[in-house]
Amino acid sequence: AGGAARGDRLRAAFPTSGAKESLDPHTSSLFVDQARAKALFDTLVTYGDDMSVLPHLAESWEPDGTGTRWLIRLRGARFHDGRPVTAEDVLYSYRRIADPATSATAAKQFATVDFAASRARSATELEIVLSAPNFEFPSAWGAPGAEIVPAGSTDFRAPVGSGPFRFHDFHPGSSAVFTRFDGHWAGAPELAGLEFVPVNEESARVSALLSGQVHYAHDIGANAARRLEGDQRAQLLSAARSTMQAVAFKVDRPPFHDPRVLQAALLGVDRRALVDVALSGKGEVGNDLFGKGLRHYATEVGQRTRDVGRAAALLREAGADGLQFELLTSGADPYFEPAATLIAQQLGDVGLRATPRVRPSETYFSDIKDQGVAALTRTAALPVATFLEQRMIRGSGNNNYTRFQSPEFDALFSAALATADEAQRSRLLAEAQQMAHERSGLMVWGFSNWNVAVAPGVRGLRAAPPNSLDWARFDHAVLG
Amino acid sequence: MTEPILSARGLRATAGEHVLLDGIDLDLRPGTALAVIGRSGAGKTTLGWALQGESPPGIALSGEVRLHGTELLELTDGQRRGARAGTTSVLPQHPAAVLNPMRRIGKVLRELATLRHPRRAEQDEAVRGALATARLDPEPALLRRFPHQLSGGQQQRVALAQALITEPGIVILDEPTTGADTLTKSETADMLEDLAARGTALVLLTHDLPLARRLAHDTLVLHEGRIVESGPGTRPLHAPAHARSREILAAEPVLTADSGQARHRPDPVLRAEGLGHRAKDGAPLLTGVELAVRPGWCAAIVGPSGAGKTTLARCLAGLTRPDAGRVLLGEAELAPTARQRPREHRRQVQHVHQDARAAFDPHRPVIQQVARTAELLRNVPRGEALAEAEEALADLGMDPVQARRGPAGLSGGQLQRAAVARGLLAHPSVLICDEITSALDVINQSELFRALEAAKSTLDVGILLISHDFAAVSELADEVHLMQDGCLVESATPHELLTTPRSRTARALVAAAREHHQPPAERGDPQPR
Amino acid sequence: MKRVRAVIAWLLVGIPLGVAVLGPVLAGSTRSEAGPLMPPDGAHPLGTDVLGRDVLALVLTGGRTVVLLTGVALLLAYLVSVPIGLVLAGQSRRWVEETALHGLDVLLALPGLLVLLVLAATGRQGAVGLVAAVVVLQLPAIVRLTRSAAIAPGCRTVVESMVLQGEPWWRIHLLHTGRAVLGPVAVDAGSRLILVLQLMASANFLGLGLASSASDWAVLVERNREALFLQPLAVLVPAFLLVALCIGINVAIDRTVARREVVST
Amino acid sequence: MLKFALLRLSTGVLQIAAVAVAVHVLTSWLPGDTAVVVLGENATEQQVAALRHQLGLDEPPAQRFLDWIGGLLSGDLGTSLLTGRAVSDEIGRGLASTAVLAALALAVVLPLAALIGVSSGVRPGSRTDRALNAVIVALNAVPEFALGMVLVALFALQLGWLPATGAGLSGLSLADQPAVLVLPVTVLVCKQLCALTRQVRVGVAEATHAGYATHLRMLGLPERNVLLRHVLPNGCAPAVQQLARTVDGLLGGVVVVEALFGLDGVGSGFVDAVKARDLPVVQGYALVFVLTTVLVNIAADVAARRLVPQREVRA
Ligand SMILES: Nc1ncnc2c1ncn2[C@@H]1O[C@H](COP(=O)(O)OP(=O)(O)OP(=O)(O)O)[C@@H](O)[C@H]1O
Ligand SMILES: Nc1ncnc2c1ncn2[C@@H]1O[C@H](COP(=O)(O)OP(=O)(O)OP(=O)(O)O)[C@@H](O)[C@H]1O
Ligand SMILES: [Mg+2]
Ligand SMILES: [Mg+2]
Repeated sequence: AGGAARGDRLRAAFPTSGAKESLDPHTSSLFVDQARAKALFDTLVTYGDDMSVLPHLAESWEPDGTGTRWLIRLRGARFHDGRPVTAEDVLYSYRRIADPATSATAAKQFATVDFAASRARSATELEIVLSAPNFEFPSAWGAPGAEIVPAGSTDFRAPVGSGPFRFHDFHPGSSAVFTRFDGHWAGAPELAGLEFVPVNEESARVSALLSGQVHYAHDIGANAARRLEGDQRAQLLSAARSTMQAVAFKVDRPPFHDPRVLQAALLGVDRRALVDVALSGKGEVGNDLFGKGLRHYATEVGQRTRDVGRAAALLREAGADGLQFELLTSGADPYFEPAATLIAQQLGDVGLRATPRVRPSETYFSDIKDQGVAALTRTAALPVATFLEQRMIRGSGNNNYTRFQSPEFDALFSAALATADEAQRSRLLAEAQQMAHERSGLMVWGFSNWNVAVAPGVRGLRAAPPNSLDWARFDHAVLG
Repeated sequence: MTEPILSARGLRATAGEHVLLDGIDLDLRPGTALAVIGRSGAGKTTLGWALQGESPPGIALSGEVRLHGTELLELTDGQRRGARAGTTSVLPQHPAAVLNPMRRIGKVLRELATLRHPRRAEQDEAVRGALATARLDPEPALLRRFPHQLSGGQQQRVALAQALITEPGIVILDEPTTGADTLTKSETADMLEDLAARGTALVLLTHDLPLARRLAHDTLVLHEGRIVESGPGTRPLHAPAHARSREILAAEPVLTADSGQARHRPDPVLRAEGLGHRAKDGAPLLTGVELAVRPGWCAAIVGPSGAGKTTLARCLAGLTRPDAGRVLLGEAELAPTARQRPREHRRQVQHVHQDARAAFDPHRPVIQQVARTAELLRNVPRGEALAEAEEALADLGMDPVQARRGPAGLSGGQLQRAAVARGLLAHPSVLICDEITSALDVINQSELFRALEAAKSTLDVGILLISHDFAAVSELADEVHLMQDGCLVESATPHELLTTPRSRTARALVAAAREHHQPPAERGDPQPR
Repeated sequence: MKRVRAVIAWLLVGIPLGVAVLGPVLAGSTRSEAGPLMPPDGAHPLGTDVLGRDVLALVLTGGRTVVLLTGVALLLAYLVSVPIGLVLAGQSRRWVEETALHGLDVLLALPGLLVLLVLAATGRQGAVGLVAAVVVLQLPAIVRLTRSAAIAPGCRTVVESMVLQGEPWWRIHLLHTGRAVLGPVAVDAGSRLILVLQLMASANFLGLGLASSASDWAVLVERNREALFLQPLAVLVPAFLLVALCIGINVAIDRTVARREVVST
Repeated sequence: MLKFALLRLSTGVLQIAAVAVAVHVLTSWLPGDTAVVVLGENATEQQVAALRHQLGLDEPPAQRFLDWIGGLLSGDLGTSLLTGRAVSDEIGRGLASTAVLAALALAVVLPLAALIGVSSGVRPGSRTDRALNAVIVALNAVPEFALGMVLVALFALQLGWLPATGAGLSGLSLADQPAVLVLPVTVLVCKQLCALTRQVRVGVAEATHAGYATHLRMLGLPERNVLLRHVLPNGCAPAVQQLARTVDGLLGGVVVVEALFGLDGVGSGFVDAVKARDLPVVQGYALVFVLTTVLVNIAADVAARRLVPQREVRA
């Protein structure tokens, strides 16, 4: 098929999940899945670096006044097999995503779509109807796992998409090879081919890059990044503030159901020191809110800083001096364990005895949904509203790790979604965030950078946070 | 006279304070046999090592040993080996210890044959030849056996075959005939005579005076590490000048069996009924053996090497599990293996192993190991047990100082006596003695017999004596059984056996024994033939 | 020359052991108070580790657990397994021996990782659990080794003499034969020490045994692995101490075994 | 012989069954199941329940075990919960690359261990002995990852002689690019050499003074023959067991090396399967492990019996 000259093929090393992989864009969960999906498929919209929505397959869109009916116009794109991308394909894709049987990653974001009422108006125009007003709905179209597949697709062993690269070869657990799709609507990529090479261990990715075996190494930790900074054989692309690093204190159970204990914990942590040590200084201090630097982030909320005296006083007041608890952590993120160690040490100063407890990484994020009282978590860049909806709102299926529940907050959030005016909506969301800042139990201590290393000759790649358009985007890459 | 090929001057061996050899001077010429005799512990084995420039660990050599003009003691291990290669070889006193337990004997013989013969066919030929020379039947099945599948005498002859297969110019033979029956012994003597006649120099370290008389061109008498007498031919053995030599000759047993008064036969303590045992490959080693051991009475078993004597002894002692039949102690049936026998049964049936060196733990002083028997089987407190052991060893002519050493520090004969003492300390009802005189000098031997006599009469011990030595048998035994191919074929009193042997085998064995004990005429300064 | 060699051998064991025993007294604070992976300077003579802790202080405090935990685990493992191996070798009943061996093979075939993960996940996470797991995982290998080393000495003639002498079974098969297998067993212990050290260090990262922030040498090495090229001292110093300990102990074992050999022949 | 074979076969079956049960129980004690792992962070409870049903995880564990055993009896290892492909395919690939690695490592370790073991065992305490010993102990004691990373930094990154990783290669394709294997095999060899060499060494040290060795030297057998035909085999009874452990270790204990060099093999495959709670695949690997262990142990036992022939006469 492609027959791309090997010299013109970019080899990108990603950690993968071994045999579990598939090329089904809707069920993919890892970064490598998303990167491959991005190469093979397109979404209606994509995210800018601040998670604002940018047109992609969709040329334009507009809501009605209530925010429940959206009209979308597609551009004239084609699938790899030459068929045009039509409104029916979009509807099919979204239906498939929303179908519980698919277990799609983005299912939640399409839960309020009324598919019976939604329809294709023409080949390039469709109308989506929601059961509740949502002026942030376009965010859903750019979410990871919201790719458009040809109507009727069920088998993704050799998938057909509309993305800049077409499928050439792939077996789960080994390399995926794609070739240039000359008919891509945004122009054909420069590269003749693209190969995703599975390399799980960070040091192996670094070695492979430094020795020229791959051109691109995804997911480089802070320490390895420091090593690469001084190395001529690699250029480091570091996207600031890409991942929120936090501790989720469960506020529905003792001891953190007591606001004073929670406050003490929040005040007892030295966020600066955490960033300096756990992130090697390669990150930014957090303010217990998700999304620093993103659209709708509540910049006006005052920065919380360490106050050992007040924290200790609060603890005494609550009669919880010397309180012991387990701080769950795991190897799921490289920053968890150093952070947990430091946090335990810092909380010790205010009279909270936290014991880091390592849990199996593979089930970590489902375990901490209801186990324990405090756990390290992290979230990659997402639109702020999406985050709030998934992590703060009461309701089944949410990953509300802190178990924060507040009718007030929910009302505020619904009101924000139902507000057409962008500025007004932003204000309401900020109010909700202010509330979360006080009570949600999420202690965001920092934002880590997202590092990618690229071979020196490679051009056309820039640092961008995961989930944004330019992250893992190879259609403009050129091998030097 | 030809030049000596091996000569020693002022050869001395010491183990710390102890002087094991002192000022040994000797010459060995091709085609001659040098007999070294001396009491047990005199240093014969040590001399055998020293003549090759070697010494057991812990023993230091000084002086000179020249092999074809090369001074051996000045060389490094490797050089010495090079100098010796193909020139000297040795038959050790304890062949079991020098046979690799994991290699089939044929393989090792062939390996040694390659030293002389590069071609396969020649090697096969050499192996066969060496076995025949050593009086072993060179059948393929034998070649495929492991050393433990051979009888004591067979092991000795395999070691002999190993020593001869490289066709060396000098062969050092340490007690070459101890494991052999009388017939084989005389055949071996013929063979050695022949070997010397063809130009090989022999060093014969032995207690067997008739053998020495038969072969020696030169004789040395060793006592406590010194040469007390030496002479050409067998003169020291006929006309001893030195008191020590005379002592030895005086104790030499003679093959007489006084018809004696037929003693009353007591009721047996130990009875074997229909005892049978097969080798793993199914070959019958023992078949239907019926035997009784009576208190205060000595039953001897004689027979050709490989007849199954040791196997029978082991079955009785519970060291080999018989496949058929049973062993009765009084009225009680004994468990088939010693492990299953209660302590009291173990006390009553004691066994002295054919290979004395292997029967001791190399890490503990011999005296302690001897005393353990009294301690464990008769519940004697440790101190008393040690005293008893010392006494028992002294009865057998052993110095308690020696017995406080580990087994490595004792000579073969010393260990053999310690092993007997160990068995006697149990005050057993039955003592099974498997070749207990093979390493003893004639004086020790008579001491040992006295001790056994005493045990017989005072402790009422029933003795089962397995021996190739008709002199010993005639002296000690009350009845003799002849064993052949795993069966007891003939029973008689010693007198009857020596005078009127019935079976062919018996006749042959007795004839060979008589011939052996017939002192040949003195030979003077012999001419190398 | 001989003296020098002995001194080197003892230094190899002595330095790590000395640091392990005396270090905690001399050590400063092991809190993270500086930047991570700083090169050596006045305040931190060996620099800092990934958690911004003083490497010198960590190294000084980190020997105790290594020595204790591995020591206890190894000791227990051999105390349990060697007698089992000897008993099996001394068995006259073949079926007992075979059954036990085949049962142990099952344990041997059981993936150790799975066992450790289960222990970690089911809350038996303390040092006791880890030591127990290590003992159980090492057991079959030691038993097999001991048994196979004991077979030949167990059927020597001297054993028969001892049986006839009425020596109790345990004296023959545990003491007498046990002495004969000491060489292989001691040698095995030397190499198993390394195995156990590394097994325990990696278990800590599965959430078993020590916390992954503990100032244990083996844990430090693992913890700082990504810093191998950034702040090599954080890896190399504890690794050096461990390597020295291993070499020292193995050399000591060799010397003792060699001495025994000379005595016994 | 036939009886022995049958007996061995039946115990082998029992052993496999025991391991299978143990693995099943152990895995079921791990938190979470495949559904949770597959769906990951953002799954809803309904989704998890649906997937569980779809995969049959809502059936009782005993029932699932019996199903698996039933399949096994008809030669079917089952299908992966994760990928829905046959377990034999899933593990086959990893097994192939591990087999290549392990075979190569073993091919290096065996002669090297014999060589070093003999040359240091004949003269224990000599300079060569001490030097060799310190080196192999040190190589073993240095953490695998450090050894690997230093080797990569030196030979791949600095000198450029060898590829740094096997990224993108797998299975038998490894054999086509032998250069890729040099560094991983080196690390494996360094790890496995120590224990075996030292057992050979101590065995040789003991056997070299044995009566038969001394005697054969006296008879003029060249030292080389004495060492290779008599001392080495006789000193090897414990080393044979150690060799068996080395084979086990090479098959199951290569996780770090595989990770370091980006190879996929049994080690990482097993870890992945456990992480995914993919029980059929875990069982598949366990089956591989138990089969190797049993086979390797039979071999070791037979060898050991051959090495101690006098055992047959023991009463
Ligand atoms: N390592 C040692 N330390 C002290 N004395 C020893 C040592 N080895 C042997 N001896 C003593 O040296 C003497 C000579 O022993 P050797 O084996 O040469 O005697 P032998 O003449 O062969 O005796 P036998 O006829 O009994 O075999 C013996 O008295 C023995 O006790
Ligand atoms: N395991 C075995 N397999 C086969 N044959 C064996 C085995 N053990 C012993 N034999 C044979 O059994 C026969 C009897 O051996 P045994 O040791 O009882 O002889 P013996 O009469 O004591 O001889 P010797 O006087 O030489 O000591 C010998 O021919 C020997 O080769
Ligand atoms: Mg002697
Ligand atoms: Mg015999």
